[in-house]
Amino acid sequence: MSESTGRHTPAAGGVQPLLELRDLDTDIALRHGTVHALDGVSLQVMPGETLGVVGESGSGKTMTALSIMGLLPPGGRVSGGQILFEGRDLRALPADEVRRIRGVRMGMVFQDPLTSLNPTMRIGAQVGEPLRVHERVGRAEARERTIEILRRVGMPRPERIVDNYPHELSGGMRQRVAIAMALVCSPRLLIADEPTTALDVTTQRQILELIDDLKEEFGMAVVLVTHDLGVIAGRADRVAVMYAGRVVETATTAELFRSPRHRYTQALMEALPESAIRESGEHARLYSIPGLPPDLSRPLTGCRFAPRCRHVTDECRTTEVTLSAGAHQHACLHPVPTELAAPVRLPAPVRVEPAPAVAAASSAESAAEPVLSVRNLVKNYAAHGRGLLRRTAGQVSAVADVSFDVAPGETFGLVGESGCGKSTVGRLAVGLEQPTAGQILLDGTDIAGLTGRERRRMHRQVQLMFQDSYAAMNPRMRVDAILAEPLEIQKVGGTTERRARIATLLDQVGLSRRVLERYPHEFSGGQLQRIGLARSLALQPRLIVGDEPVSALDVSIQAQVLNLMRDLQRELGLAYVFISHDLSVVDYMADRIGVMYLGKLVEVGPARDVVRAARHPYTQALIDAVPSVTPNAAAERDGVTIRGELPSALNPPTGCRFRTRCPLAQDICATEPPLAGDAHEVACHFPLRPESTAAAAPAGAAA
Amino acid sequence: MTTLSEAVRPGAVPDQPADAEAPPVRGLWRQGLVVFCENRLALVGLGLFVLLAGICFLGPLFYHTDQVHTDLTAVHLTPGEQGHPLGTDGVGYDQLGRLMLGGQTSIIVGLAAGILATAVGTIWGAVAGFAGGWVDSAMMRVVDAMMSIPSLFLFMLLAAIVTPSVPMLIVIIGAFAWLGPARLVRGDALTLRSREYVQAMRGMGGTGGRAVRRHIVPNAIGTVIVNATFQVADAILYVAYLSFLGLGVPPPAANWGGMLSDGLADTYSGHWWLLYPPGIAIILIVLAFNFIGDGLRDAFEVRLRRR
Amino acid sequence: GGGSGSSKDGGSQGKDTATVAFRTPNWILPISAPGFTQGENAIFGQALYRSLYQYKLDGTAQYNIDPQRSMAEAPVVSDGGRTLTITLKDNTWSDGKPVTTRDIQFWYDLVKANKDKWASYRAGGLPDNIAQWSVKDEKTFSITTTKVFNTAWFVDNQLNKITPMPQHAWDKDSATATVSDLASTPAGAKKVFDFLTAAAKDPKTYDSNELWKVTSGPWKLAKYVPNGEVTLAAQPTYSGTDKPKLAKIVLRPFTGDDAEFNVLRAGDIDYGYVPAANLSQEGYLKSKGYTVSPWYGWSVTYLQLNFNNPKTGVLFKQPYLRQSLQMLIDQPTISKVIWSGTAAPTCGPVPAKPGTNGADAAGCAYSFDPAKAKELLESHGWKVTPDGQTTCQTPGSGPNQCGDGIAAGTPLKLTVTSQTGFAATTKMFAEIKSQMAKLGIPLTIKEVPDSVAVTPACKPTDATCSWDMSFFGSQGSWYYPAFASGERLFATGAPVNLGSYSNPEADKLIEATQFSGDESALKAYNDFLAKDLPVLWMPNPVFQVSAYRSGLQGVEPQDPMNFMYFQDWSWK
Amino acid sequence: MVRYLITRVGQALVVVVLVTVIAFLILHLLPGGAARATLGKEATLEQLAAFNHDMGYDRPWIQQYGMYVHRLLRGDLGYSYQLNQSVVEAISQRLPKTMVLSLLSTVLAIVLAIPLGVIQAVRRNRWPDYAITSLSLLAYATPIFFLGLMMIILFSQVWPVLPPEAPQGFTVAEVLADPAGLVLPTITLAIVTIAVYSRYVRSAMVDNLNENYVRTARSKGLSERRVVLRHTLRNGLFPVIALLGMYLPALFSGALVVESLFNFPGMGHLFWQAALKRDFPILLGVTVIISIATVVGALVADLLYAAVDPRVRLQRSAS
Ligand SMILES: Nc1ncnc2c1ncn2[C@@H]1O[C@H](COP(=O)(O)OP(=O)(O)OP(=O)(O)O)[C@@H](O)[C@H]1O
Ligand SMILES: Nc1ncnc2c1ncn2[C@@H]1O[C@H](COP(=O)(O)OP(=O)(O)OP(=O)(O)O)[C@@H](O)[C@H]1O
Ligand SMILES: [Mg+2]
Ligand SMILES: [Mg+2]
Repeated sequence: MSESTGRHTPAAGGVQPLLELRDLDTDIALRHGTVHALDGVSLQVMPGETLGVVGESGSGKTMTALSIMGLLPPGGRVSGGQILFEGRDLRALPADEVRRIRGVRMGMVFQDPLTSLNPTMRIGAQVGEPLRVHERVGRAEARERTIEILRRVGMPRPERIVDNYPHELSGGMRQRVAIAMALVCSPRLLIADEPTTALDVTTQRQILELIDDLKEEFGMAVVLVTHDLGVIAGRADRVAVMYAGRVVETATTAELFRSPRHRYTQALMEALPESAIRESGEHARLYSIPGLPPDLSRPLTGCRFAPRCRHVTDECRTTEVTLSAGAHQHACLHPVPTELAAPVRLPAPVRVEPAPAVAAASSAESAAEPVLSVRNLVKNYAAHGRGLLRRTAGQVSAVADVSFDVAPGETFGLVGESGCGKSTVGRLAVGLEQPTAGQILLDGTDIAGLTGRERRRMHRQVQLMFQDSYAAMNPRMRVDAILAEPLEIQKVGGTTERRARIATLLDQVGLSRRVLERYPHEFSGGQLQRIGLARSLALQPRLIVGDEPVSALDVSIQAQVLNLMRDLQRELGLAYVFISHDLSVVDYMADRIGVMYLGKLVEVGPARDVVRAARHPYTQALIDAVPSVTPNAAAERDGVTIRGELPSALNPPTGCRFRTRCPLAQDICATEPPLAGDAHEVACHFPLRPESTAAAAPAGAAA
Repeated sequence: MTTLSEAVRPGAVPDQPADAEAPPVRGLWRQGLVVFCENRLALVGLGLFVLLAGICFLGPLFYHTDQVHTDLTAVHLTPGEQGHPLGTDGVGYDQLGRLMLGGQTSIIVGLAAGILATAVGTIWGAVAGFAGGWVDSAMMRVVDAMMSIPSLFLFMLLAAIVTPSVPMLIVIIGAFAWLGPARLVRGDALTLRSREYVQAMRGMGGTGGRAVRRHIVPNAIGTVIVNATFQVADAILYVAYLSFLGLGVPPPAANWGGMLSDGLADTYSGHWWLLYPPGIAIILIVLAFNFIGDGLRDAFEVRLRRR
Repeated sequence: GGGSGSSKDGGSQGKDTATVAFRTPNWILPISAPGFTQGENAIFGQALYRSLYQYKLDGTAQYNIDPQRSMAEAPVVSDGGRTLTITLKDNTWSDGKPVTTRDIQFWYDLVKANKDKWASYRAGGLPDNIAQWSVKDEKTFSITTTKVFNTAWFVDNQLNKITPMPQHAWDKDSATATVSDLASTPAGAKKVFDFLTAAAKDPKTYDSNELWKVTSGPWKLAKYVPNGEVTLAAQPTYSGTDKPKLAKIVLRPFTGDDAEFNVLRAGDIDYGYVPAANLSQEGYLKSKGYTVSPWYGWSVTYLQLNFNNPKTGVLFKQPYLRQSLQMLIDQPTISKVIWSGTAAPTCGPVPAKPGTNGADAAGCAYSFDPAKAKELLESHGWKVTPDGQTTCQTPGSGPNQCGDGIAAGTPLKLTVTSQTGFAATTKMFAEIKSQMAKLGIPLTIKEVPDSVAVTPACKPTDATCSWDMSFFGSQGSWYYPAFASGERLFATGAPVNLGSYSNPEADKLIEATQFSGDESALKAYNDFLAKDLPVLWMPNPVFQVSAYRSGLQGVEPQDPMNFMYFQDWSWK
Repeated sequence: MVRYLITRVGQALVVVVLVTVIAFLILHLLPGGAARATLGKEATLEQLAAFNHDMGYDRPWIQQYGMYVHRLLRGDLGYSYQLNQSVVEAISQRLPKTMVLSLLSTVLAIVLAIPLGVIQAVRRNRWPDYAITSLSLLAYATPIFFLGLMMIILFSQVWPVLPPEAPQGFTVAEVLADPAGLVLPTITLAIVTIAVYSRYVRSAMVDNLNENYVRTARSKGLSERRVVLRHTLRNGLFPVIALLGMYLPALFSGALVVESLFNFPGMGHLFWQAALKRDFPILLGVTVIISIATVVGALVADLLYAAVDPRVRLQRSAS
């Protein structure tokens, strides 16, 4: 969109930038010392432009946004530079003036829609508040305008919603409210800090599209902060890449993705699972950036990426590198040569290559006795009513009649929107909870019939790995105790043997022995995930159920963990059940994929088939919603779009549970479709494609 | 008395340190200590406590007084008279020596009763919280019932049943002050029970007993210790209230609360040294424990904070 | 109304009102019910319903009868002392009807038929000891007793209970019934009594119920709030000679000594008391225009010993041991220092004439003498270890031995159950404990709210018999009626003989005080018990230290038997 | 809602029943018994026996308990010999006084504690916070009887501006007609309460000020005042409502002391005197009434909480 339409090139003379940051420094004072969160950040945002800001966690994206808004956390202050908004330096203006600008001329949307709204104020009051405060409009008018703006952000029944409280809305609706609140005074600039990170892909797509539409409509500029390159690729005109408190590269989106110049940007892109698949068409190892970002509370010299860079020279460590001039700015002494930067081979949002033989092979393999076999699994939770007047009502159907097998050494991926029952399946599989009905067979034995001792032994076979390893480790135990715990519980070996086993484990996950006497809070997310993996491996299980094991990690770290998991699988012949909401990760990891919707398994099949030739409309919708690093791809998609909200699991729709949101739904869908098919099963009355070699079915997936 | 310990739950402290590279390797205890020391009031409290305890327990080694035999020829001597720095009381005991003796009782009763209450409450709350279901309901209804009777009432009745003596006071206060800790610990146990690390442990085949032993108790210990500090402060106050109500420890045992309430009668007699020193001593010691409790709360919270 | 109101009424001289710190009386019927015998009820009762005889102890009158206030002439004795003939003076009820023997007969009928519900009833006492009750005419009646009693005793300790009651208003069994002679039959008397008791158990109607409007006293009830303020107003139709001089007396209750004293200091009441610890405030109160005056009681104070305690009873049974314990109690010094001079040594069962015995214990059989106490113990085979534990070294019943039932090695170790809430008492026992410690007798002090309740008279086999010594004398252990005989305290099996003291010799002497006309019987009884120590004698505190506005006249002398005659009061 | 109410009321009933059992058991253990304490040392054994028989104290305690509950259900709390009043009468005479005192001091405490707590939270870890923390802990550490006495000495003796006792009127109207007399007792009782509440408000406010929604509010360009008062304070105050219900027993404990100090015979003083005199019917009656008040208070606070705070889900495990 950007380059091709020729709008708003940053250097375009005459047009004054709406927002310009010049050498912005932001410090956060801590108990001990100071974090230099931003160090000389310079950015420009032209009127009507979308600027994407990307970078790893801790790179200063949020601090940039908060500095602009003047909302730094306690202890934080802008210590140098200028924030020019419409030509005026916000730092030099009186506080009241800035406050007005913040309320009227700028708007901000925060990451977490769950906590960003005042829980005890009606939606109407919250959204209308800036009007009442800044424009001094009356109550009635404010209400009217609130309803209007809610309608514009696509809120269903806005007249009703204004009188609701935040907890009565779903995550997506809350985020719409947050956007409406930011837009109610028609600001010139909208800053969106990871507006969709907490949302499902399907909702994410809706919200991003909304922002795009509104931008057009209001003619405002947008600063879109995200760590997801895919999101940026689809939406931004220009991108700024941040690392360790600095902007290391800015360029138009197309330019950046076509030929990234900074070595960091390059590394980031290579770490994406998508690119691994793209490069080889095979499950190759991901490129992972070694090490961790620097500690910003220490004085740093030279290129901050130097310690982790493949192309580092001594010069990098000593020379302060500044952004180069021009339209494509970068701060790298050894940039990726333009000629070598082969244009990024854009992957198709949905793969259309022929299915390789592997799929068939793996399904043939599965003829062997499965490690885990789930048969007609049902789990209902007693439900409690919400709110004052809703009585206790029935049951939450978390898992409804799910069956699948996992062969030895296989990775079975489980995907689906939040709340569809993925975690519940995982917990049931490891015996943490009792199924309401159905069987779980481990190596052919039903775990329901086990006696106490057998049960304990059963726990050796299968281990759970958590999304948040920190939460899954007792903060008061040192790593040695944490790793020894499974051995103690299962009474494996004596003290010396245990110590030896722990040492082996650390080697396997690539951590040094020194970590043993540290506490969980002293580790980074990636390290913790390794420790969690080590703990899962301690008992030499045959199956590990990973419940979103990498969802909390940055791409670079994620790559490390994914590589590790794959290496271990090869070495130890492990089977994984890999739960994730991120299709591209599952696609990369899994041999076979199961797609869940509202407690039901709607589609199971070999990974490539499912991702490339989805048969269920829901699967297709999921795939379409995944943002891709192909710039502007989303806009051109015309695949299946899901409408509306996920129905409540309390009263799931009868028959096909997806029918309420399905574009293809017909009357017959009120009866339950069976899971049918051979290797690639689907539960749909109107499957998108017949089961066959996927290449034959390009429908709905225009490249 | 509803105590601060029950009423004020810790507020989260926001300034989380940066997500930095290699966090300084520091023991949990040391880190807690550092934070504790940063709380100036906590240090003041600790200093006060050490000072008062030192005076009470070590003082008599250097300052000898006869706290056994009365001397009716030397009653109500004003401070300074006949070598009594704080004068004498109504039966001729040296008031400074008496304060030291009374301080010993107050501190011992406070510590012992506070610890007893905390221990009983912790066990009760942990069992209820971990057992859950109707056991929990039944146990918590008992707590509710006892909490809805003003504690002073309970103490009064109990003190009327048994004859107050130092061990008895400890038991009485301990026997009824455990309700607060029981509630706290039960709440903690309930949340801890569903923590992911407990689930992880169960996923390895661990038992409920192990969960309590290795995970729930060690993690609830912070709450418990902080609460114990407030309990100690409250126990000292309770003794004072009981003395005021005429149910304190009889002579020659002395405690600050008793001395204070005895001193009340001397309000207008001009014998100010019988009223104000014990009053100030009691305020200081209770204040000290409250300050310490606040500091400990910060310390324990920081220890659990993620990076 | 409220506090500001009362402080306006009271606290101001020259007016016709006095505000008095006074616990709220809660019984109005002249026949007292168990549980309602507190002093405030007696004073309140006297103000509304005069008793037949009233007494004064200044020794001027025969049988201590107060000739002014009594409603009858002194009894005429005949029949060898068995018959007393009593003639009423001319008095009227507040409604103008005369007070006649019919009203006394009415009282007698009710008491006789309901004696077990009468607080003052003792088996063998009134009315059991009356053989014949005969009414001669409207003004004269005579009583013939079953035995010959010492007249002084009978007049002072039995006739004091008689209170004329308005038969013409009360002799009915419901509020709507008409007055008849219902009470003349036992069954009727029961009904009437129940009716009157029910009315008395409804204090909130005290100032409205028609029953209580007919009175014989100098005061009438103007306002009554249960557990609150009570206002007495002068009775205009009062027929006695001691006509009230003030128009109103406001009785104000307080929640405690401290509260009372704060208000007294603030000058909001006309008559109050100074709590023991605040006696040094006399000067301040005087400067605020108050007179501070101790109110001596016709009382003795003692420490009860439990002779029936299975362990220590044997010790108390040894006279030498009681003597040595008594010698450790420094009554004069305690009285002077701890009670600030508001107590005086008790030497025997008969109180010294109020206010006369100084702070010395000159008349006491055993004065404070720790050395002699020690010698006494040692000479009876005890090994005395000062500040340690004294034990019996030579058991046996010989003269130089510990005594019967005391084994070798028996420690001399005692516990006293005392009262909480009295600073002076606490100090007193601290002193006694200190003295005992010097002789190696560890004394444990247990303070309880109600020592009488937890130290009942008991048999050695009772579980409750584990107490050693009991003290309930912070305000005096025992207040006598006008005749200070000991039949209720020290006679074998007497009701208030909590320690089960029993001595045939003492019993004989006590009986003599009751039944012989011998003037010296009382002295003989006193002398014997003063020496034999049925209890340990303790400093006897004053009833209270009163503080009243100096302008308030007629408060003195304060009646040792704890009556208050508000009618004598007036403003200067 | 209805279900929730039923469960909560059911729990409340269980609690009240438990209270009566506990109180009964404790009283059963009281040595000395009521008879002697009531009738005095002169009472004869027959009189004691008659009294015990009248009051039913000679029966097995289970039976006594049964009788008590039976009468309780008819609203009959028994009769106090000590006072010559029925317990219901005695309590209804004193309850208004205690209620006036508690209510006034609670209102005062809340009115002062909220701003104090807010100031502390907003100026967290700076001198106003330290100062208020120290002062409120100082207030908390001072035994209330000492505090009350100091008040009297200061304001009615050294500097005699206020009366040393509470109003002596008998009805609520009479009591309220003498506001000067109410000042000292109300303040004394309030001071400790302020300490507890302000600490509580502070911690609730600190929690809330760190919530994301506060940042959102600021991003709307609202003034700091509006952010604190309109957004944070409301949410910070909800837990205080819950505290109010729970704080009732403590308030009564404090009232006990204040009442006797300021010559204001209310429920607390009634209980104290009854405890000293073994007045069982009063002891039981007061305990039952206060526990009912507490249970009802907690229930009302819960419902109120649920009503004002839209977040509260009623199924939140009740206890
Ligand atoms: N409240 C705070 N106190 C101290 N340091 C902070 C605070 N918030 C952020 N930081 C530090 O400031 C730096 C920049 O953080 P920032 O939140 O801007 O990163 P980010 O790019 O938004 O990361 P994420 O993707 O995790 O949101 C980091 O080093 C971070 O640790
Ligand atoms: N313990 C429980 N009690 C009641 N309902 C539950 C419980 N655990 C899960 N549920 C419900 O079951 C359904 C499935 O939850 P589950 O956690 O398995 O979903 P998920 O797919 O893992 O979602 P997410 O991606 O958010 O982790 C949800 O509706 C959830 O509310
Ligand atoms: Mg961020
Ligand atoms: Mg999940």
